[in-house]
Amino acid sequence: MTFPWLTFLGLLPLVGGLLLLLPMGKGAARTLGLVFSIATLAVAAGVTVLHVTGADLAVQVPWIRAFGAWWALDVDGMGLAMVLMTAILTPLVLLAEWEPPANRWGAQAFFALVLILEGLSLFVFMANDVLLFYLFFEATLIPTYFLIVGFGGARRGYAAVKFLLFSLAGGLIMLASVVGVYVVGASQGAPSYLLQDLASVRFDGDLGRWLMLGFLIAFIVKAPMVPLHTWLPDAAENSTPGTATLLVGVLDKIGTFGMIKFCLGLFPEASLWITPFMVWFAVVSIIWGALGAIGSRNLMRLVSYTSVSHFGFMVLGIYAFTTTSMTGSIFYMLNHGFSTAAMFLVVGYLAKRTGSYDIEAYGGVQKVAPVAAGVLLVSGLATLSLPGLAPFVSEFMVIAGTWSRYPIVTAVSLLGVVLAAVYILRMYQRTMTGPVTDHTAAHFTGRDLTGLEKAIMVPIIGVLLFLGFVPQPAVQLVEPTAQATLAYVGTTDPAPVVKGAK
Amino acid sequence: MMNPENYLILAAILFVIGALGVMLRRNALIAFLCVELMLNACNLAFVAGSHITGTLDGQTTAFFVMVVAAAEVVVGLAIIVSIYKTRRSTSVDDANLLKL
Amino acid sequence: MILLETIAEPVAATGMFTWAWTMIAVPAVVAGLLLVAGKLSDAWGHLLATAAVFWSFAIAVCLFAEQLLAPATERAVSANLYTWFTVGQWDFQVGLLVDQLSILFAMLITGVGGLIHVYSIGYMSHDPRRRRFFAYLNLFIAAMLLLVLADNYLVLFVGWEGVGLASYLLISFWQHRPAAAAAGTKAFVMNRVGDLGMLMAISTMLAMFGSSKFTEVNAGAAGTEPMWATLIGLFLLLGACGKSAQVPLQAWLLDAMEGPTPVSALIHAATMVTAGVYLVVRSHALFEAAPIAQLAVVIVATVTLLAGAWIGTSQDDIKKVLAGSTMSQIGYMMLAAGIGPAGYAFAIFHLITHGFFKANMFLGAGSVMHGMNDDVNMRHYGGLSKAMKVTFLTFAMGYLAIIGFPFFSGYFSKDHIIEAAFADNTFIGICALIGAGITAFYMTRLMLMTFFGEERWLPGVHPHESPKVMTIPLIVLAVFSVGIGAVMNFWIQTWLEPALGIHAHELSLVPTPVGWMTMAVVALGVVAAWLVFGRSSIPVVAPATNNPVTLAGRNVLFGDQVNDFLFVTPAVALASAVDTTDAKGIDTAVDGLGRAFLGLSTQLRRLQTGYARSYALTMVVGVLLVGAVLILNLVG
Amino acid sequence: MSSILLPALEMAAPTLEWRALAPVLLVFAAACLGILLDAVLPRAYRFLAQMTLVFASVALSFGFLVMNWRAMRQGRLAMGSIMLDGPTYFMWASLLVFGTLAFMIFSERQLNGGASAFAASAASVPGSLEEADASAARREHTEVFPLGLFALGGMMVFLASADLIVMFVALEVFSLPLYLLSGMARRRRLLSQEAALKYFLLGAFSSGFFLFGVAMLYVFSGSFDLHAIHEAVAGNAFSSSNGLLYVGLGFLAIGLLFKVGVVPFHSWTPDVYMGAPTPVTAFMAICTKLAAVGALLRVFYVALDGERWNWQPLFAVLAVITMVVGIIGALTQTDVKRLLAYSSIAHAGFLMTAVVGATQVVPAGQGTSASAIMFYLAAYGFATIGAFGLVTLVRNAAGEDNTIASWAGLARKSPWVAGLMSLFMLSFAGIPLTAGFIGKWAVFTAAWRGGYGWLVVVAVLASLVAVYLYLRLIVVMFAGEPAKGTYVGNASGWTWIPVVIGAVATLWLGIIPDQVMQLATFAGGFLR
Repeated sequence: MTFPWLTFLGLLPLVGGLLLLLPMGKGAARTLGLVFSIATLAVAAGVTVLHVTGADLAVQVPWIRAFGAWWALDVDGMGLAMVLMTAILTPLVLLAEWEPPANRWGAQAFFALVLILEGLSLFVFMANDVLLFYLFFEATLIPTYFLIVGFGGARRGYAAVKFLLFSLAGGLIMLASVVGVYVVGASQGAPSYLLQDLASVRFDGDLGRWLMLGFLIAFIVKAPMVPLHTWLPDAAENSTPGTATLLVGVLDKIGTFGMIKFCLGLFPEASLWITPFMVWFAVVSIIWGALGAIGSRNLMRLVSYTSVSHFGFMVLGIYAFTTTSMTGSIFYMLNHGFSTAAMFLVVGYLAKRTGSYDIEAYGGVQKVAPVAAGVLLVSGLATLSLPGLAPFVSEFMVIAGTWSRYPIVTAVSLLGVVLAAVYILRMYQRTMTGPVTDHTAAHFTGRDLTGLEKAIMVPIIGVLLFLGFVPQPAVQLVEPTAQATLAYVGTTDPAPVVKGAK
Repeated sequence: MMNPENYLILAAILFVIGALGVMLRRNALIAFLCVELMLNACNLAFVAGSHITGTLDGQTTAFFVMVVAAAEVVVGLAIIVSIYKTRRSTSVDDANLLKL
Repeated sequence: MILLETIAEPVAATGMFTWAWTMIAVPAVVAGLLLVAGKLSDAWGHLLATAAVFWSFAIAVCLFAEQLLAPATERAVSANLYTWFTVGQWDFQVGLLVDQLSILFAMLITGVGGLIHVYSIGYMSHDPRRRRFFAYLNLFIAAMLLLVLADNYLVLFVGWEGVGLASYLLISFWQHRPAAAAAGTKAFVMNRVGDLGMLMAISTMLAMFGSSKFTEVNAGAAGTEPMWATLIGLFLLLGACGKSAQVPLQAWLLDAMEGPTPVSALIHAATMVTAGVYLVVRSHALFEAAPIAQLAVVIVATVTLLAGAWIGTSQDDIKKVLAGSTMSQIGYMMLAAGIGPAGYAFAIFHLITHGFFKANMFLGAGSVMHGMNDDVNMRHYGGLSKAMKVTFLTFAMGYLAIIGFPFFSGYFSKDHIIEAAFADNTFIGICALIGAGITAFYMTRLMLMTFFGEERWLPGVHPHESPKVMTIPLIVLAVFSVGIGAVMNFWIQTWLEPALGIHAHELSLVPTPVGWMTMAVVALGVVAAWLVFGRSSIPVVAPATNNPVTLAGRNVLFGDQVNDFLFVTPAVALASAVDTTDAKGIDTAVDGLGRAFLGLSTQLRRLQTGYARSYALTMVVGVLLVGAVLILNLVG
Repeated sequence: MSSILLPALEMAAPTLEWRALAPVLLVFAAACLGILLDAVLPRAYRFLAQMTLVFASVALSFGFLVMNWRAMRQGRLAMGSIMLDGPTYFMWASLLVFGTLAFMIFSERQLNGGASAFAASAASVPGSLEEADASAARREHTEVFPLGLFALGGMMVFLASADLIVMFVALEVFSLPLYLLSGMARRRRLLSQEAALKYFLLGAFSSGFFLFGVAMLYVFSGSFDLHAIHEAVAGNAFSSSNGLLYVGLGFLAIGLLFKVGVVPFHSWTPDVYMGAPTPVTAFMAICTKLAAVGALLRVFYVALDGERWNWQPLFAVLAVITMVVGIIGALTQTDVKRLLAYSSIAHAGFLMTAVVGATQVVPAGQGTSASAIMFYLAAYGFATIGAFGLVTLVRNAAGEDNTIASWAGLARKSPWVAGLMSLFMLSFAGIPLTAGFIGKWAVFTAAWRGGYGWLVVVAVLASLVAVYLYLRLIVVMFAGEPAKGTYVGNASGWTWIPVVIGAVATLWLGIIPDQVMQLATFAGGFLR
C-alpha cells in the first residue's frame, strides 16, 4: 500500500489545530501554527507534483459500511487547484493575523481555528464520496462560526448566527438529497456514496430534479447567489480580514466546486433542465452584487458584494456547458481566492491603522501612505479583472465561452464588468485620493505598510500577476475536470459558425 | 349467559370513567383512585377476554395487574403523602410551580 | 472582396524581428522596476525610463528599415512569443505582428513618446513623485506597443486595457486634487463601456471563427453572416468610441485634461485615443463585410468631428480646447476609416500627422502653463508671443498644420479625408468641410487669446520661456508638424497597400476642387475668429451668455448631464435599492420567519400550564388524534 | 391455540437460562442486595458499599452480556417471556453503559460540599427543622442506587419482553423507582416533589392505556405472546374483530409513546426533567427513552408488523407533530434542563421517522431502521449524559443554577465547560463530525428507504429550526457577557468521567462510527 498522501495532507493542519488547543505560550503557539501551515503547503506542493507526474493518489477505505459510505479521497485538476489555493492562503492569513484584534480571543485560538478550518476545507476539496463531502462541508461551518464570534466586529454574534443558519439551511436541505441519493442508489443495486459507484446510477425524472435541487440550494447559499447572499456582507463585515479571506476565498468556493462535482456530476439530466434558470439567476447575481458593492459604505461589505458578483460569473460559466466557460469558472475560483484575499487583507491593513472599515473614514491616504494605496489599487484592479492579472483570463474565458451559447445573457452580464470598474474605482477615489483628511493624517502619517505586511502581499499579487501572464499551467491543470464533466453531461462545445475558418 | 362482549363494553365504560376522573378531579387521591379504576377496567377486560378466547392467560394476568396496582399504590401514596406534608393539600392543581 | 487575397500572410520573425518583443518588455520592466524600487530610484528613474523608450524607438526604427529593404510581400512579420492559454478548441497565443501598419504606430508611439519623456524631465522636475510619473509613462508605452503590435484581438485587448490603466493613473496623477481623481475614474469607467464592445466582439469572433487572430478573422470575415458581421462591427465601434472619445462616449476626454500636460499630449492626443482608429482599420475586412457597421462608423465619426469642434469653440481652458480639437480630429480619422478602402490610408496618415502636431501643441500649451504658474485659462493669457518665443513659434507650426495651411502636414492628410468623404457621400463631405472651417475658427481663437492681444496676466505671474529640455522636443515636433505630411503624402498608400488591401489613389500637389473649397472654408474660419477675438479685447471673466450654442459648447454639449440622467442616477438609485432590498427585504423576511417561530413558541408554551389535569387532557386529545388518524387511514 | 395453552396448564416448574439471563438477573440481585445493605450497614459505610455494589454488578452484567453476545446465544428465555436477539443485546449494552455513566453522576459528592444531589431526608418537610437536622447530620438516601438498579433492570426486561404481560410488569418495575427518584432532589424540593407527583399520576394514567391496549389485543388474539399476536394479525386480516385490534394497537402505542415522550403524550417531560435531580434527569432522558423505543419497536415490528400500513401513517403524523412541538417549544425556554427536555421531545420525533420507515428487509450488511435507531440512541445518549453532567457544574450560591442567563459568557469562565457543552449541543443539532449527525443521517436514510421521503424533508426542515435552538446556548456561552454570581463548580471524577466519555464517544461516533454501526447492523432484526 502506498502512502496515503491525501489523508496526510488533510490531517496535518487538523493535528496542528488540535495541538494548538493545548495550553502553551502565545509565541510558541503562533510559531507552531505557522510551521504546520507551511508544512501543509509543502505537502500540497508534493501532492501537486505527484498528481502532475501521473501518480494515483486515490484513497478508498470503507468508512460506514452499513450505509455505503467510504473514506474516499482523490484529487482532479479542480480539486488540486482548490487545495493549492487553500494551502497557500492559510499561512498568509496566519501571518496577516499575527496580532488578532484586542479585546477578543487570543492569537492561539485564532491559529488553532484557522488550521482546523484548513484541514476540513482540504478534505472537502478531496472527498470523493458524497457523504464524506457533506460531512466536511458542514463541519467547516463550526470553526468559521467561532472565528467570527471570537474575533469579529461589533455585531459578530448576529453575523455568526446568520452565517450559520443560512449555511445550515442549505446544508440540511442538501442532507435530504444526500439521503435520497443513497436510497435511489440502493434501489438500483448500488448502495454506495462513492462517486464512481453513483456514476452508474440514473437519477431520472422528477425525483432526480428534486435531489439535484437539494444539492443546488446548498451550493447557491454557499456560493452566495442572490437572494440567498445576505449573510455574506454581514459575515464579512464582522470578521477579521483573515477570516473573511478564508470565508470568501476558500469556503464559498465549495459552492461552485460542488455545482460542478455534484450537481453536474451526479444529475446531468436535471442540471441541463435547470440551466436556463441558472443562467439568468447568475446574471442577476452578477449585477445585483455589483450594485450592492456600489451602494456599500463599508469596505468589507463592498468586497463581499464584489464576490457575489464574481460568483455570478463562475456560476454562469458552469451552466453555459462549454469547455471554455467551465474551465474559466474553475480557474476563476482559483484566481478569485487570491484577488479576494488581496482585497480583504489590504482593507484589513487600512482598518488596523484607523480602526474603521467605513469608506467615509478615509480620504487622501495615497498621499501619506502610497504603498498601501498602491497595493489596494492593484488588488482592486485584479477584482475588476484587468488584463495582465489572473482574474481577467478566467473572466474572459467565462464570457467568451458563454457567449458561444447564450450571447444575450452574456451581453447583459457584461454590465457587471462596467459596474466593477465603478465600484472599485469609486471606492479607491473616495478613500485614497483627494486632499489628506485630518483623520488620515493622524492615522497614516509614517505608518505605511510594514515589511511583514508587504511580504504577505508579495506572494498574493505575485500569483495574480503570474497567472495573468502565464495562465497556461493552471488552465491545463483544471481543464480536464471541465472536459470530463461535460463529457459526462453529454454536451459538446459549439463549433465555429463560419465554415472553413480554422 | 350474557353476550361476553358486553363485558368488554362495560370495561370500556369503566375505563372512560376512570380517565375522565383523572382529568376532572382535583384531589390527588381521587385521581389516583380513578387510575386504579382504569386498571380494574382492564382486569375486567382480561377476564372477559379469557372467556371469549377460551384461554386462561387473561385470568392469571388479572392477578399480575392487581399486584402491580398494589405496588403502584405504595409508591403513589408515598409521594402524595409527602406532598401533603409539605403543602397541607392534596389538590393536584396546587402543584403547578413547574410550567411553561 | 477579392482585394483580400492581396493580403500577404505574415512571415515568421527572423533576425532583428526576434527582438521586437523587447520594445514592449523593456519599458514594461522599467516601469515595474521604478514602482517596486520606490524612493531608491528617485534620482535616476526618469533617465532610465526615457532611455527605455528610446530603446524601443531604436528597435522600431531598425525594424522599419528592415521592412523598407524587404520586398513588399515579406514586410509583414509575425513573432509568436508564447502560449498564453489554450482551452477547449481555442488557442490563445501571445504573438506580435510587425507589419506596415503597426510599425508606423510603433515609431509614432516611441518617437513622440520619447520626446515627451524628455520634455517631462523638465516639466515634472519639481514634482516629488516624478519617478512614479515616469513609471506610469513607461507602462503606457509598453501597453500601447502591445496594443498595436499584437497579432490577435485578445492580446490587443490586453494592451487596450493596459493603456486604459496607464491613462487612469496619469489622469489622476495629482490624486490629491479631487477633480483629477474623479476624472481618472470617469475615464476608466467610460472606457469600460467601450470594453464591453471589445469583449463582445472578441467573443463573437471566437464563436464565428474559432480564433481571434487577425489573419484568421480576416480570412473568415467574408464568409460571415451579415448579421454577425454587422454586430462584430458595431461591437468594435463601441470599443473604438470608448477609447477614442467618440460620441456617445466622449465625455471623459475633456475631464482627462486634469492630468499633467505631457500626458495629455502623449495619451490623450497623439497615441492612445487614436487606438480606436487603429482598431477599425485593423478590422477592415470585417467592416467591409458589414456595410451597416461601416455606415455607423461614418455617422459616429461625423457627429464627433462636429461636436468636438463645437466644444473647441467655446472652452476657455487651453487644454480643453485642444481636447475638443482632438475629438474632432479623431472624428476625421474615424470618418476616413469608415469610408472603406478608399480612406484607410488617409485615416492612418492623418493619425500620424495629428500625432505630431497635436503633441506639439499640447506640449506647447504645457510650456505656456509652465510659464503661467499652471494657469490654464486662456482669458488670463494674451500677448505671450513675445514672452515665449520658441513656444510661440513651435505652436504656430502646429496651428498651421491643424488648420490645413497649404503644405503643412495637416493640409495633406485632412484634405484627403474631406475629398474621400465627398466621394463617399456629399452630405458627409459637407459636414467634414464645415468641421474644417470650425477647426480653423477655434484654433485661431486659441492663438489669438494666448499669444496675441493685450496681456491679461493675473498678478504675480511672470511668463518665461521653458528650459531647453522642454523646448527641444517642441522644436523637433514642430519640424515634424511641418514636414511629415509632405514626406508621407505619396508614400503612405503604397506602403500600407499590402497590409490593408487598398487601392492607391492618384495624388497630386495641385489642389482639387474640393481642396480649393476647403482652403476657402478654412480661410473663412480664420477670418471669422479674427473678427470676433482679434479686434476687441477679451474679457477676463467669461461673459454670461444665453446663446444656446455657446452654452452647449461650454458645457461640453451636456454630455455629463446626459450620462448622469441616463446612467449614473439610475445606477445610484438601483444600488441603494439593492441595499434596501437586502437589508429591509430579504433580511426582514428571514428575521420575520425567525420571529414567527419565536411567537409560535411563546404560544405553545402556554399549553404547558403546569396543571397535571391539563396534561391528562392533552393525552386524551392525543388519544382522539390517534383514533382519528387510524380511522381516516382505514377509511381512506 | 391449544398448543399455546398447554405449558400453562401443565404448570411445569419454570426453567431459567441462568447464563443467558445473567445480565438482568445480576442487576436485580444487586438491587435487592442493596436494599439489604442499607438496612444493615452503618450510615458511614453505606455510600461506599452501594457504589461498589452498583458498579461491580453492572460491570459483571456487562461482562456476561459480552460473553453471551460473542457466543451468539439467541432465542426465547425464561419460558418464552424474554427474547434474546440482536437488538436486545445492543440495547442492553447501551442501557448498561448509560446507566453506569448516570450512576457515576449519582455518586458525585464533591460539588455539594460532600453531599450528593439527593435530599438528605426525602420524607421530611422542606424547610423543616427535621430537614435541617438531616442535612447537618450529613444523612443521605443511599437507596437511590438500588432504586436506580431496579429501574435499570426493569428497562432491560421491558425492551426484551416477548410477552405483553412481562412487558407491563417491567414497565411498572422501571417506572415506580423513577417516580420516587424524581422527588428526591436536595435543592428546590417543592419542584422535585411536584415533578414526582406529576410523573406518577400521568405515568400511571398512561399505564392504564397500555394495559387496556394489552387487554384488547389479548381479546383479539387470545394471547399475550408477541409472536402469537403476529400470527393472529396475519391470519385475521379482514375479520370482524379488527376493531379490537385497532383499539389495542392505538392504546398500546399511547402507553409506549408516553414513555418515549412523543407529542401529545409529552407533557410530563419538561416538568419532570426540570424538577427531578439532575442525575436522575440524565438517567431518565437516556435510559427511559432507550427502553421505551426498544419496546415500541419490538411490539410494532414483531407483533403488529402485519398492520404496518395502518400504524405507519399514524406514527408519521405523530413524528411531524413531535418534531415541530419539541423544537418550537424549546425556542423560548429559559431553563437549560427544560430546554434539554424539549430537545429530547424533538429527538423522539427524529427517532420516530425511522420507526415509521420500518425498513427491515434489506440485503445483508445494509442498515435497517432498527440499526439506525439503535445508533441514534447511542449517539443521543452520549451527548445527553455529557450535557446533563455539565448542567450540574454551573452553580450559584444556592446550588445548581439552570437558567440560561446564568450560562452567559461561560466561555470566559471555563472554556472547557463551554467547549464541551457546545460539542454536545452540536451533536444534538446534528452537525457533522459529531455522533448526532451520523445518527440523524442514519434514521433519515431508514425513513426514506421505507418510502417516507416527505417525512425526511420535513425532518430536515425541522432540524434547521432545531439548530437555532442549540445555537442559542452556544451564542450565550461564547458571545454573552459573563453572568454575575454563577461559577463552575469543582467537580470530582464522578462527574468528569461521564462527561469526558460522552465527549470522546460523541466525536468517535461522529468520525469513525463504523464499528458501532456494524454492531448495530449485525445485531440484525427482531426475532419473533
